[in-house]
Amino acid sequence: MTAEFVLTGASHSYGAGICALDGIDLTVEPGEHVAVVGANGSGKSTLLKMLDGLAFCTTGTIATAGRPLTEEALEDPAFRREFRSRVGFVFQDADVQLFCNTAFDELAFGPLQLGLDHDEVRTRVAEVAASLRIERLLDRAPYTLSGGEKKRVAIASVLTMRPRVLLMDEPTNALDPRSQVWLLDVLDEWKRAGRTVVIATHDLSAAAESCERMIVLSEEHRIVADGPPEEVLAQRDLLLSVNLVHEHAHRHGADRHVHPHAHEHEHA
Amino acid sequence: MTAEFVLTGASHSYGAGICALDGIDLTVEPGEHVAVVGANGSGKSTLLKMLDGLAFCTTGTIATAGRPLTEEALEDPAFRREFRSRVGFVFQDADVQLFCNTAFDELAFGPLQLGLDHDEVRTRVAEVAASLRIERLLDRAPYTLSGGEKKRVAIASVLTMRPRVLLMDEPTNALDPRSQVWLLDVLDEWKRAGRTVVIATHDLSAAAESCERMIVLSEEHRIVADGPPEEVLAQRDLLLSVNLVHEHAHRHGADRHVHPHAHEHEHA
Amino acid sequence: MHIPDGYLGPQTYAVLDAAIVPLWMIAGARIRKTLKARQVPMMALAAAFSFVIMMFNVPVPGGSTGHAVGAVLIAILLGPWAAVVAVSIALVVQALVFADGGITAIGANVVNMAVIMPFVGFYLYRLVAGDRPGFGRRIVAAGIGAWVGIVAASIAAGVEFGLQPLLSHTASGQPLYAPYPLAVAVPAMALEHMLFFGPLEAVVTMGIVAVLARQDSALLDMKPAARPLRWLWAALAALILLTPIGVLATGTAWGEWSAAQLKGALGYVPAGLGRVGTLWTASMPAYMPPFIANPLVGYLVAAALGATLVVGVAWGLGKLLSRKDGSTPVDPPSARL
Amino acid sequence: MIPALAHIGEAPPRRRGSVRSLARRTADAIGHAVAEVLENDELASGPGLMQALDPRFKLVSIVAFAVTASFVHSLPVLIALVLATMALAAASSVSVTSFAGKVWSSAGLFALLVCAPSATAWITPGAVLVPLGPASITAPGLLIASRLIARVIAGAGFGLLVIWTTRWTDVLRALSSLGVPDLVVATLAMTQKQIMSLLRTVENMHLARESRMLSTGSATENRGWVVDRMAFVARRSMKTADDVYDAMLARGYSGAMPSLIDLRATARDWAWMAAGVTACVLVLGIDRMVFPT
Ligand SMILES: Nc1ncnc2c1ncn2[C@@H]1O[C@H](COP(=O)(O)OP(=O)(O)OP(=O)(O)O)[C@@H](O)[C@H]1O
Ligand SMILES: Nc1ncnc2c1ncn2[C@@H]1O[C@H](COP(=O)(O)OP(=O)(O)OP(=O)(O)O)[C@@H](O)[C@H]1O
Ligand SMILES: [Mg+2]
Ligand SMILES: [Mg+2]
Repeated sequence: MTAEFVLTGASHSYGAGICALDGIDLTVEPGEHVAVVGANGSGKSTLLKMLDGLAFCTTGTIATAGRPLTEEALEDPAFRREFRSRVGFVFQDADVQLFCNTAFDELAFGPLQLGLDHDEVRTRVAEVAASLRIERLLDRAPYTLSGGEKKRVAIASVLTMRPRVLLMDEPTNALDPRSQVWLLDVLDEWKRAGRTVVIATHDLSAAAESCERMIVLSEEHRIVADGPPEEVLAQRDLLLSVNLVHEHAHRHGADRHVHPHAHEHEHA
Repeated sequence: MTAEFVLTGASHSYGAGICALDGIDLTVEPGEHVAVVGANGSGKSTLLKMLDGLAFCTTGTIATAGRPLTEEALEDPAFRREFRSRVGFVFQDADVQLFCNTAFDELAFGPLQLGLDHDEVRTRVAEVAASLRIERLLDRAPYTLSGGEKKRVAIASVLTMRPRVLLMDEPTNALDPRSQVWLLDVLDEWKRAGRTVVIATHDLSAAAESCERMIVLSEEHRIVADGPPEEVLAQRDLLLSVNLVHEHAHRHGADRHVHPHAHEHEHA
Repeated sequence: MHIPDGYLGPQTYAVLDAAIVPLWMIAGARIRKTLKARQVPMMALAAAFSFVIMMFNVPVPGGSTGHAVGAVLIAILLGPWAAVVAVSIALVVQALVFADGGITAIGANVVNMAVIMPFVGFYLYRLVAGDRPGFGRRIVAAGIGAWVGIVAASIAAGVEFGLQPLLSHTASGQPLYAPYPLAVAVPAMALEHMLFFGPLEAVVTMGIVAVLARQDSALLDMKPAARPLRWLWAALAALILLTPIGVLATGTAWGEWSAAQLKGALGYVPAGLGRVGTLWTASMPAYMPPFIANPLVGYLVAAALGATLVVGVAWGLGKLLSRKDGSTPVDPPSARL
Repeated sequence: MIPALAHIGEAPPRRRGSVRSLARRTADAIGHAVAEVLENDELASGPGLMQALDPRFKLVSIVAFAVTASFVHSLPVLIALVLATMALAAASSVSVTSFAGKVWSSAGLFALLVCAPSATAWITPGAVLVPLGPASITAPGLLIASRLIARVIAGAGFGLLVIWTTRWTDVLRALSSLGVPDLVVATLAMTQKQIMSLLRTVENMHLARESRMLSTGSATENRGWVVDRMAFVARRSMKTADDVYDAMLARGYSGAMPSLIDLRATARDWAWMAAGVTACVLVLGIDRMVFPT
């Protein structure tokens, strides 16, 4: 089976010498669930954009399912169709991802592009809307929704395409706790179904729970760790050196669950 | 001492009968740290906007430091000056909050408004930038920053004004774990210094740690619980009924730390 | 300057409505080439921008506020053909969503604000800015382009109005549509825009260009000079030349009009919609005294301007065309759009 | 200037000498405008004669009405057209007073101002009806002015009615099934979305500034700020357009914008059509036969 994604020495700069990724070597196998973590600005979003064929290598190469993933390759309609229906992408910023006039159109956009017939589209939209509890928002324009409602619509709009590979950039951001749990449940389901997931996140404990592999990006935009989450998160010095966690973390904070049971209620 | 904010029967609708807050009665005392939690779309952001005098009551009243907080009241230059320099607001969406051409201008905007002399402004900006590790971003345009970098600039732009009251809408969103811990540390410091904080968040455990009072908004946009976080979070049925948490929460999810030590490594 | 339904007779609007179809097709083909696949979001954005720019209220001295159209600015940033499409879309959306501007008058509005204004403004900008890199000159050029652009558009609207009494009247000579002759309509429109909206447009355009020059000068790279169509300029010249002919045709002794008459006629400025009242009371005295007192002067200014415009544009056009395509400093069109 | 937004800058009722900040006013007005569009959607999805019609038929009627009105010369027929728009409004659960108010404030008042001089002896000499010295209103003048005003408000009224009773998404669907190219419809669709999100951006920018502004700012300051902000919006928009395009690509956008068009003309629509054609013929017939000019 060919790898889902193969990156060799992939780098990306946003003009003017702003480097966002530097010499990334990475292979993602089909069915893998990979978490990408790193300090703000380390290049997680850029990496996902490259995997989705929205940003391209300044140097290095990237291939998907055995084919190079370049701007030219995507001009081939057959490849483009195959790639876009196989890979779905949830943007970090839901606002830019929502470009239709109503939430319903948003959810229907992908399936319509896939050329599904209208009844099928309607069924899919209804199904996904129900599972994300956004039925009553379907007639609303995305710009009148609250932050979390927008995020839910953005996630739903990708789920209606049923992609085999899912790239998600901080999907739990802005979601309420209940929806966060729902999303982690969905990830579990996908793992069983053999779908591939690459997720960029700051929630280290959720990442550890839902993924079997964790990649750490340094502030110099390189991969500095790659392995099972327990192993990666155990390298406390490394995490400190890339400014991902804080020395106080034991007292409280988002990474306090790296050692979740080492202290008893000292923060209560 | 007069209360910082007093809301009586405050409601807000976004035209067309989209109700966002319904009959809120709430008093915030100076020095209190209050967490506002609720499902997506329950009205947290709207509440904070009303406290900051950016949205106004459709019905009901709202007062700050003993004075009514209305559109007309804010037309009085003296009151406006006092209010705007006393109260700072971090928006949920950093993108919309940033309106200057560079991050530096963004941080300097508030202090310049305060009429501080230029050296003082520069000192403040440098100080805050250092504590948020955004020095090397100061020359960049806000819209070219990564999601978390934007959020940091947004927070920094409010901190440079040193407001006595801070309204923060999901401030830890998009921040990396280290910055999240840093923010919680800052909140602790403020508590000691007697500053007032109202924070809308989905991170129940962080809210429980940093605030001594928690308010729950229902999906019908009303306050359904108000009290110390431990007590509020113990009312599991209530939280379930407002769709804030999920029945699976014990297995994993964002509110799993409500009972942080009840299970041993089952998610590892 | 949005002309509603009812002011223009069928002969006028039918011609203009028909004229915009080929114009749109040409514009569409041009931007398809330069913008490729990005055209949908980019054009939508430019249209939205031109729409929103009309909503920024700029305080003007005298206690009133006004707003700009932005067509020349868009032409400077994206090229004139893109401006044609973007402003046209903004106008169509305004007509269909906000009932602003008539259905039958779409052609007239598009010709005035989405064709004449960006083309006149853009080529004047290029002419004045020259190829030299100095931004100071570019800013001045943008201001001149914007001012002349909007004034040219207003003159066109004035001509359209002024032709109505000639084209449609009852047996007894009563006008059926817009009632004022060219001699009133054209100077009225032109004056209002020369003195009030023109300067505003220029200030806004210059302001934005100045900010961009300081912060993001790449956006100001000269756009490829889409070769303008000769007939377009011929048509424009004809429109402007029609003005004095119209005066002769109506044969009114218009030098005898009172200031009050002209003042009434000046109400012909749909752009000042809903604001007309305050405008007169607040800003009129500050702006108009020397001109308003003597409409003859006003008209002469308009006519002189029109003539200068035609000559200037023709000269600029000649200059541009005589230059070989490749020698114009352009960035690859696809580089940014 | 957009009638729906005509209060921008004018601002909601403003006390004399009040110093509401420009930012506040603009933010309000824009928020108000957005709310108005939203309310429109609510009205358009409600019950009523016009609401129930197929949007394609409505689009055709709006053109037919405007063209017919433009050929009518006699005042009585034009007044009948105005009354007809009011009757249609009443049949479409639109409050006739708010409808008339809107039509007058957006088009009528302006037409009145424009036409006023032509009703007087300055412009149109003739039999004096109301002697006011040089501003005397003459009979032919009054006729000329009334004719124009009636035609303008009839056209604006019908247009407004169709807009009020049709959702924007339905307008787009209608355009697309009437054969307007996909690309154009897609661009129109996105323009409306971009307008709304730009408005939101502008509104939020104003709010964000408001929340950190200690004073309302001088006119000069505000002017500088507004111009600066327009440049900022221009630059940021370019980036947003790129991001949005990426988002479209990511979901398989390939140049076409298929949509779930489900427009089915019913007997009611055809009846409307037949009635409309008859009405147009009648109107023009009466205009030319009964009231020759
Ligand atoms: N600009 C707007 N126009 C119309 N409705 C709005 C607007 N903003 C918010 N709403 C609606 O008001 C309600 C409350 O929104 P608000 O943003 O206050 O929720 P929230 O509690 O902050 O949600 P989240 O957790 O998703 O940020 C929601 O139902 C939302 O859809
Ligand atoms: N459009 C852009 N133009 C210029 N520089 C950019 C742009 N987008 C991102 N960058 C820069 O590239 C680097 C990587 O950004 P990226 O968005 O990939 O970070 P990230 O890891 O996703 O961060 P975050 O956790 O904050 O979302 C950052 O230094 C950022 O400032
Ligand atoms: Mg990111
Ligand atoms: Mg919110």
